[in-house]
Amino acid sequence: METRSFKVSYSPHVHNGASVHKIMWNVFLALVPATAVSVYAFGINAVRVLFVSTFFAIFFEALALLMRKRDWKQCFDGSAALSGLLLGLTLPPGISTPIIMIGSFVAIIVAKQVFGGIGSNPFNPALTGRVFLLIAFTEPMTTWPLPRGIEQAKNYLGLATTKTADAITAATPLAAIKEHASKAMPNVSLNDLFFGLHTPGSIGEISVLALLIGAAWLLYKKIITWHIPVSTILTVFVIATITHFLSPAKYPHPFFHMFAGGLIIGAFFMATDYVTAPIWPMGKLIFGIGVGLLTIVIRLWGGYPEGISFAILIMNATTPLIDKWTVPGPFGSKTLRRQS
Amino acid sequence: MSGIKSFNGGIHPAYNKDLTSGSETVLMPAPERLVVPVGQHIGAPANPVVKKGDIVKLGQMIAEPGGFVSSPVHSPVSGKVISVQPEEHPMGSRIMAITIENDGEDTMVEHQTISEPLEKDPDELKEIVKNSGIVGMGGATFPSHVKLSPPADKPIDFIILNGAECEPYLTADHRLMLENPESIVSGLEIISHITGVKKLYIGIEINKPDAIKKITKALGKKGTVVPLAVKYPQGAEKQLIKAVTGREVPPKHLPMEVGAIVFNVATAHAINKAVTEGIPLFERIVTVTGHGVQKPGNFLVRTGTMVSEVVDFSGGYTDDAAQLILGGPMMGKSSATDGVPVIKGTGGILVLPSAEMLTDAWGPCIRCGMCLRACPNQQNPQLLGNLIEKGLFDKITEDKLEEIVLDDCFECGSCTFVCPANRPIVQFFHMAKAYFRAQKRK
Amino acid sequence: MQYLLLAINSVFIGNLILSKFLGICPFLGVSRKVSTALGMSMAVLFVMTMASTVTWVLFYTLLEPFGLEYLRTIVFILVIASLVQLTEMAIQKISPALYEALGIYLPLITTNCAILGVAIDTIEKGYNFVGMLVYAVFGAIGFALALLLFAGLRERLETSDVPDAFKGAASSLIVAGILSLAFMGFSGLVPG
Amino acid sequence: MSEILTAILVLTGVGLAAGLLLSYFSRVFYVEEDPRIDLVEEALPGANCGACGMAGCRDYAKAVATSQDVPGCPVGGPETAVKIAEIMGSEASEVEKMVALVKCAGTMERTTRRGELVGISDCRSASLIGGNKECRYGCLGYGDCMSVCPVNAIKIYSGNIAVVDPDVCIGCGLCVKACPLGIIDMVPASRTMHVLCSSKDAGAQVKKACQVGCIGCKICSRKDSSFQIEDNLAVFTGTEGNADAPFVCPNDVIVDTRVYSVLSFVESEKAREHFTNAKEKFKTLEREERARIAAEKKAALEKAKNSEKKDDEKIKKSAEKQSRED
Repeated sequence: METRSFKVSYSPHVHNGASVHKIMWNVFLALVPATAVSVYAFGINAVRVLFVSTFFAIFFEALALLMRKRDWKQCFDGSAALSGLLLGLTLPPGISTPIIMIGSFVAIIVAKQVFGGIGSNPFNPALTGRVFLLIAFTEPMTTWPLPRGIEQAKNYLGLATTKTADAITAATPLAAIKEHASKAMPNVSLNDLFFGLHTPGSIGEISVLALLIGAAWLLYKKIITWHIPVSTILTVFVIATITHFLSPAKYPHPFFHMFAGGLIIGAFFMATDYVTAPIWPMGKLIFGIGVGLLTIVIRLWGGYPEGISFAILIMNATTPLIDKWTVPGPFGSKTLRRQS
Repeated sequence: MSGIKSFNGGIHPAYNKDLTSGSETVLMPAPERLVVPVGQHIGAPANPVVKKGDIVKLGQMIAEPGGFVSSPVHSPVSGKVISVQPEEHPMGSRIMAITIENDGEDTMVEHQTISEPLEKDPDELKEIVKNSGIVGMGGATFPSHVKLSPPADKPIDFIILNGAECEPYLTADHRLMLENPESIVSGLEIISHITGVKKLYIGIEINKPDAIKKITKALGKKGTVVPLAVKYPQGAEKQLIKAVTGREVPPKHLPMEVGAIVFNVATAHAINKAVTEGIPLFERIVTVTGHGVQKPGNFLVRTGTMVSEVVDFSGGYTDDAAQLILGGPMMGKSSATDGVPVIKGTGGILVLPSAEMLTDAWGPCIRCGMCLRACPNQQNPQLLGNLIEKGLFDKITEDKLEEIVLDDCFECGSCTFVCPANRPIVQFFHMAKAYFRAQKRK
Repeated sequence: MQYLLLAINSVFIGNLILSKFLGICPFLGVSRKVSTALGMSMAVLFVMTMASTVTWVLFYTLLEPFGLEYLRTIVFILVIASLVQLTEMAIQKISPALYEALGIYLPLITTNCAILGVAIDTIEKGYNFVGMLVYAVFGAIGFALALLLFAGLRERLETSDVPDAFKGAASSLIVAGILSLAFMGFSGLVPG
Repeated sequence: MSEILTAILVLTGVGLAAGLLLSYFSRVFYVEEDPRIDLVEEALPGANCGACGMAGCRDYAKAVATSQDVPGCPVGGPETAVKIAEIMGSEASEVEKMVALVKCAGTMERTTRRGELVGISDCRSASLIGGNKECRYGCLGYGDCMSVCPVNAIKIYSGNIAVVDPDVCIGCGLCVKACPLGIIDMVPASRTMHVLCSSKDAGAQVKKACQVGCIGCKICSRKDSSFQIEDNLAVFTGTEGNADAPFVCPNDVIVDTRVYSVLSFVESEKAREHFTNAKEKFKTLEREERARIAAEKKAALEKAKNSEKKDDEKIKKSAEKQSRED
């Protein structure tokens, strides 16, 4: 009975077919509704910004992989494209192209490839890029052209709009409330904020509804778990309610804080980035509460109108410690405790 | 899933049980030549008691146990011993084995049958189980007489029979439960008589409703059948105890710590055959399955039959058969050649075509946490996998994670199954276990 | 209320390491493991409070009456060095266990510029006794926060496959850079 | 004038007070400590920079004194290392320089495969599932030793076998621990003959698995007594070794490093051809030698027979003893 030789490999010999590639492009898909609304609201400008940031993210990733003598086709595994798109979505529509290229460079090379590519970066690449741009190019990063429908408006939320070379710009709702709470507070319309029509701001953050649709898709596909977004938004809501209750004139309505600015895009798409968020559920809750707390503190008393990107970066720094100290007991540790 | 008990963690692989769950168990006649290894169980390998040229009878002991935690080996056929030398073993190494030429008569060695086992004294029954070479048939092959004698200070409340068979593709236990439920129940009664434990359970996954019906009918009032959720690794000892009794076996301890003893249904059947009919363990049901074989099916095979002969008997390979796995796809070992014998622990022969083989390209970990949710032990395959991959073994000992790698992880494969980066985490653990054991020896 | 603002300021906004860039050499040297970072931060907290108190008292009783404010740097260094040596001997004698966990960092602290920085800054800003205490304690807590975060991040970098060009100090410094970039979010949080 | 005076007074006052306080307390708080710690601490640069990862030079000295394995002091460099070694007395006697040797020459062509490994990237896991060669002692070629060698003296060459470069090897022994099969040994650098095989299988099994395996036939031990045979495996224990030994070995397992380097003997076909025809030449030479001895013996027998029978017994006995010595 002549014997036959076979291939040998390690158990297990079956796999459920999940792949990093699928996950990344799924999240990319979840961002499509928000992208569509922003292209509708800001027109060709939005397309330019998003295209440039995504293209150069992939380009720099391919460059880095080539320099590390690795298979450069890996740059299409979706993680670079996702970082690029996320970076683009957090930029103002009127930003100039070279600044976006620098943003993509910082996001992909400095924040990710320096530490060894996917899986090894301690900080969220898209946010590192955005914060870098915010601090390096503060002025262009804080001019907010008005979206379609009110582009010629003389004033927004009771504040005068300024006319620049290519568009009329105004303060974002957050900035307006921060500086001139009394004047701007009365004419804030919550459903404008919710549907994202007629609200200036970063490209991707304006329409909360579109973001929520994308987030529902991620939760349904079990790509992200509820722990981080829910704890972040809940913390912001609770503190906003308390401060609003204490002095309604100075501090806006809690729903305003939930719909305005980048909280939704931050909580669902940035903070839940696998690589930079804690892995255990308990850790995710602490991480979420931390992000929420820092966001609202910076928004209410900080120097910048929007605190979500700083909050997530700082909590990214705490992730290794959270991971170290929130490990749940293994199977059967309850019996040990009961016996001892 | 109300009422359906289970544990947390675990995965849902494609079960592919329909390939063989319908086919009747076919008795495979013993081939001309059988290679019976002495190491077919956990513990010290048995020492051969026969020499080249001896004539042996069917069921005669050809190797005696090599210690308390060991088990004798019996001749699966009557015939002449051709050689006693190291042979290729399914676990991949070369182990002492006795090759016997079959004379075709199957003349049984003289043996005593017991019609009323429950009247016999328990220790005498335990002695029979020990001398009949009964080991755990679920794949762990732990000598059963050791399990039947728990230390006095550990009170035992439950006996649980494991009919979960959560490993994909395999249907050996399922067919056994359909074809002789009475023998399984009487084996359970013998076990309960030996250990004096009255609370008896049989856990069966609900994807085998016919088996549940048959066993419940056979069991009657003597015990309760517990329907279990269809989830891998439901059949693992700790997970089965958690599902049936809600108790959790603590890390680094044995099930008796929480007062439970688990036996595979096939082991109970083997105990019943050994006690009532005096037949030692030298044959078992093997599922030959996978898209790499022409006609999948279940076969009653004598230990020592070559895998190549079993597959040939079942109808041979398809032309693109690429990988041979002994056992199920999750925990089974893939073998380089089919020139290895079937032993007491071989539950299945799975042949995968090259199309279904996994690619070996794996990337860095993206900390998605899927493996943490899948791990039935609620361990941390992510952190440990990374540390082992980078060779940071001293960091593992420093953070006192060494025991987890050595004792708790039973390599069920759930983490590797769900990992999107396709990382071979079980291979890392296996490597680390070898490394730490080598350290301990030095 | 004013002390609360000072406390928040010295932990987050005016963080000794990330905004004032004091005490960088222990920040890079001892942050290889979180356990050593923890020991170091405890030692710094202990020494900084003690050193600031002694130097503050010394300054207002000895140097100012004689108009010798310009001598403060030398005197402060002298006092801090001998104080640290004293405490190291005391701890080693009283409890070897505490010495094992805490004491071994004391020689490293004598040359630590964060301690001297805080001592001189309290005089510069003219805090009263309570202000000095708050500034010292919360400055040390800010130091500990930054050190622990950085130690966690560096331990994490051990398991990522950093390209050879960036192994070791290079990637750690980039992490420190991004960390202080993140801490800039606090700027303007509290006046002064 | 009085200002400077007061400044000096205050400064010396504070300095004095601090000095007195310190000396007093240093006696009160004196704690017994291993004297070597102070010695090592003096040898260190004393910059307390923490670059070695310890919390300062004292802590580093303590670690060295309790002989924990600590990295060298980067600032101190080699001289500090030498000084510390003297204090710790580790640089004891001048030790014979040892180098590592991979005892296997079974390259891809010379061995029979055993199934095909998929998804394996290191030796340890390959060895755990039976390896990719019929011979269980054969080098797996995944380079666990290569990745652990600090001076990369070991490389995996085209034949998928690890080979050590004796000149680069510093004899640290890390590769011996890293190899899961344990087929790397430390051998004296001066030794010029090696048996390139570690298989303890019986001859028949080795023949099936490898063309250059040692089958324990003991011919080499007859040629040179410093070849010891233990469970079917020859091990060379001398230093020089009889130059003809490699030729008598039926499977060419023995290498004489005075003629061929281990690398060329394992890897290059040219070296192997050179060796085979050198062996042919030796074989023909030996055959003639044996023929000559046989002829001489026959002649001696002829002469002895025609003188008395009794002498024949004596001569025959002396003839046998003589042939045994050759």
